[in-house]
Amino acid sequence: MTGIDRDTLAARIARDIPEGAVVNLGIGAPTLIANYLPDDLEIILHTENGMLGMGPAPAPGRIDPDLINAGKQPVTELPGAAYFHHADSFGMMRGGHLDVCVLGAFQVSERGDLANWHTGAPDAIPAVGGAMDLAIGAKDVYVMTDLLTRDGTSKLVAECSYPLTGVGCVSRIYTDRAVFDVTPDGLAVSDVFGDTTLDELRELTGLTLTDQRPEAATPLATRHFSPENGAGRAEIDGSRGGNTP
Amino acid sequence: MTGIDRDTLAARIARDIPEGAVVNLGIGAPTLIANYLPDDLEIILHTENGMLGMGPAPAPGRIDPDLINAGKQPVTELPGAAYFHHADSFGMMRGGHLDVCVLGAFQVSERGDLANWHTGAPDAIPAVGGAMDLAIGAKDVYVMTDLLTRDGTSKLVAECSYPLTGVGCVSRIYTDRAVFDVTPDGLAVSDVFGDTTLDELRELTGLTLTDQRPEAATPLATRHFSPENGAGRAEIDGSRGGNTP
Amino acid sequence: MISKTSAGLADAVSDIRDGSTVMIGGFGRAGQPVELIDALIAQGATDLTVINNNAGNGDTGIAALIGAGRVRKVICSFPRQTDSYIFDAKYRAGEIELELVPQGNLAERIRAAGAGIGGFYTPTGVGTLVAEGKETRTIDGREYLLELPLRADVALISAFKADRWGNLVYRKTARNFGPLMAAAAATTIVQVDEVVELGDLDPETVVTPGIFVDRVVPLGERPWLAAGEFVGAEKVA
Amino acid sequence: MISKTSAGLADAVSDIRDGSTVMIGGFGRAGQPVELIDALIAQGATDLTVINNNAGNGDTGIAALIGAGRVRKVICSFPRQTDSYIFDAKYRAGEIELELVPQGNLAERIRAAGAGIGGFYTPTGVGTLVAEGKETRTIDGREYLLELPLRADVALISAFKADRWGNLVYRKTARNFGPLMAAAAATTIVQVDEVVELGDLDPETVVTPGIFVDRVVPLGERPWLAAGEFVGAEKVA
Repeated sequence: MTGIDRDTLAARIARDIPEGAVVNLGIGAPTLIANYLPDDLEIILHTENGMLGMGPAPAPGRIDPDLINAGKQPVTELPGAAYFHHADSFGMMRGGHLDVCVLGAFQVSERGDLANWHTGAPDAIPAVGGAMDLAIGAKDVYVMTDLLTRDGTSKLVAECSYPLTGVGCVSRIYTDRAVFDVTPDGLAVSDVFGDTTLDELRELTGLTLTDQRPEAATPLATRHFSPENGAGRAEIDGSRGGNTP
Repeated sequence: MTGIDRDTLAARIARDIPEGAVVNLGIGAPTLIANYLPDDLEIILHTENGMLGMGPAPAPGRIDPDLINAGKQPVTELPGAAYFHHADSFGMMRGGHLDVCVLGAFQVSERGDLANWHTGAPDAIPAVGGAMDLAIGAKDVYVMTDLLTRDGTSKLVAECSYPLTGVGCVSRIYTDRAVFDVTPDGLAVSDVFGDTTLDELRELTGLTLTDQRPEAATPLATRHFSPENGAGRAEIDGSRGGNTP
Repeated sequence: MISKTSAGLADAVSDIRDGSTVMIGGFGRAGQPVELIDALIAQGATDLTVINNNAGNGDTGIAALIGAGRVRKVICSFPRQTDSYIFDAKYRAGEIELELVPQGNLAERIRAAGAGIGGFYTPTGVGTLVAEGKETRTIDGREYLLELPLRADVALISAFKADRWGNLVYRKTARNFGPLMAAAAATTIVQVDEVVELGDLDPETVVTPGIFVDRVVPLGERPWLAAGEFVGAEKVA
Repeated sequence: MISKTSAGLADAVSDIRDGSTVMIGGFGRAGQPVELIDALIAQGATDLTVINNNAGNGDTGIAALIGAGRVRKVICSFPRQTDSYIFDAKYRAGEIELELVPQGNLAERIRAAGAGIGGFYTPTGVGTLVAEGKETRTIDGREYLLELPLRADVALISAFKADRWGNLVYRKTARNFGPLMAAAAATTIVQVDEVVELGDLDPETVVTPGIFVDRVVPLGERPWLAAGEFVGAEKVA
């Protein structure tokens, strides 16, 4: 086995999201993560079209046309939900109040630049939506993607060749082959899936990768958001401030 | 009789406010105007600490500490009222959505500069509050004041000597002796009270004053806000846009 | 007595002029004032600039307005959707202009217009194609773009209930751009399910105060509601 | 389970440090979180910068904090009131610093901090003393000042009701700066009359979503209310 499938990856990401986190799951594959958030933990989903406390898809016949997510699919509201207008919703993101945002990607550079809105193809109709706001819109911006494109080239690159969505905004990349943290020294592998090896990842990406797997010498970077503490006990010096980890 | 008293002046200003207007009455003398707004007309009062649809002072024993005006006096709420936070409230003003704001003044220049927050005395503790926002915060900014200070000098001046609250922001000045419109050519008298004469006003103020009284050759400037039309029939080209008349 | 209730849809949009900039509320179909747009199509104004998050869905509402050839330019964040084929065709034929604005900057630019802000520095879009030609500035160690207000001659929006002063409440995620656009247009026209008695809206829960609203058109309850309560529908409208 | 309810006032303010910038909600006495301020006085943090619309009333709340010598600097719009004698004396004695900001700019600067805006152009204050040293810019024919965000380490605010996720509703004009400050501080601490069950606050009417709130302290119903309804009081608190 060379890696894991998309649902397994979604479950892996879900496992890393602590109770109390406020999370925006981007359109596409990241929405799968919602299916794997544990029922016994309270994790609050944000949708940028104006809601916190978003619940799952409604039952048939219970679709409310006034209640949709950013992908324009019908959703539901959970107890504790709140509605707000678009300026407030994007202020929440831009102001660094979301804990985690998970996005898809065309390319991610080793400095954390993200390209996920435009292939630059001359006949494409450009459409950015909330992608650029999301890219800077959380304390941690995670990417969920296959490591390779369909034609076998790496989506992790030294420099993005596609138009950027955001500069230096990604903190972690979850792929079907491994998990990468963006560090000041480039990408660090913190987990590998299946029989993937570090050398193989280096060959596929052409990048210098450091080894930060728990079994390796360097420990996993400590999380700055601790589920035990709960949001109610956040430390004063900035756990809710700023966009950069 | 050389002029009118403060209550008569308040009643005179009230008469000029059409039904449907949204009005902010500044702290001090302008609050008297509320007593003279006709009961059979709906005029909506704004208080910058977060309310539209403000009603009169409460009955004794019915003072709600959570319900005050900008002068921190207890008020009431009328049917049709709405509450909002300070950024929304001042956005309303700065965005030019209020129809009329009436303010007190230390000095008004013939170009409509207003000084009403600070005498510039070296021992004074400066306190501006919402004065500068109010000064630019309505389509029409009216001043209500005595023409002369206690020591007999004119509050209408060629240039304000006190620190400014706003530049060129006043559109009309109601005094105990006369009503003045601010025009590109300086101040124009549109009404005089008691036995006041134009020559007397010219002497008291030392300003060139034009005569725009209805009985004079030039007619009263037409109102741009017509009660018959009602706000619901406002013309599209800008009756709610911009701060300048 | 103040009454902002219009005689009807046609009356409410009767004075919209050729060449106007028209903000249209809604995110996709949620909150899109389709009946007001239909009235605008019937009214005939053309050469319009439309500001909305999208560029129309299917062949109704904004898509129909574009399809009727009334729209010179669209300012939006996300024109390309699975059902935006009317816009797509016009765009590829070079028959419509597009100004693309990231969604948060779009919302904030509209908010700035309503709130009297002359311009603002946003981190969104820095280092990307949308920054081209825009002033950048480093403040407190972070880089920002200068963005300017987006105003309109007219806003067409959809809300849930109004009173005769024009106070509005919305329903769920249909709120989206409505409160922002109401404040940013010279004339704001709102379609609602119902105009309730003055005093029936709780002043604590009014989302758009009537100061931002010029005309209200009640259209009656939508089929998936009964006495204001959701009773279910088969699909997203 | 998320629960932002604190063990009590003392616990809620226990980690506020010397030298912190503290936003304090309220306009005059309405919405001023007097009990949280009393707890802060008891806790002892000093050398504080306080951001509020005023500089204290009488000898309670912010006035008591200033009187206790804990405040190095006040950022406000209107320090001088009939009952601001504690601030007045400190100021005249040169024992406290004052940064005066027009009220609307104060609100907008706090809003900018919460909303991730790096700076904004405001027409308020142009050509006046408060423009001194500030960049001016003409945009679309009108002159503006550049104003920068106001952030804080801690916000102390007062609301009416909360749930355990920290969603808040306010009462009447006591709302004032609360929703803005909640978003602009690294840690937001709120006193409320009551913490209700999750789901008891209508999602349409939540004013401050819980994302902006860290700790909530329920204090019980105030004397002029009964079961949430106003029953009357003798004076403004």
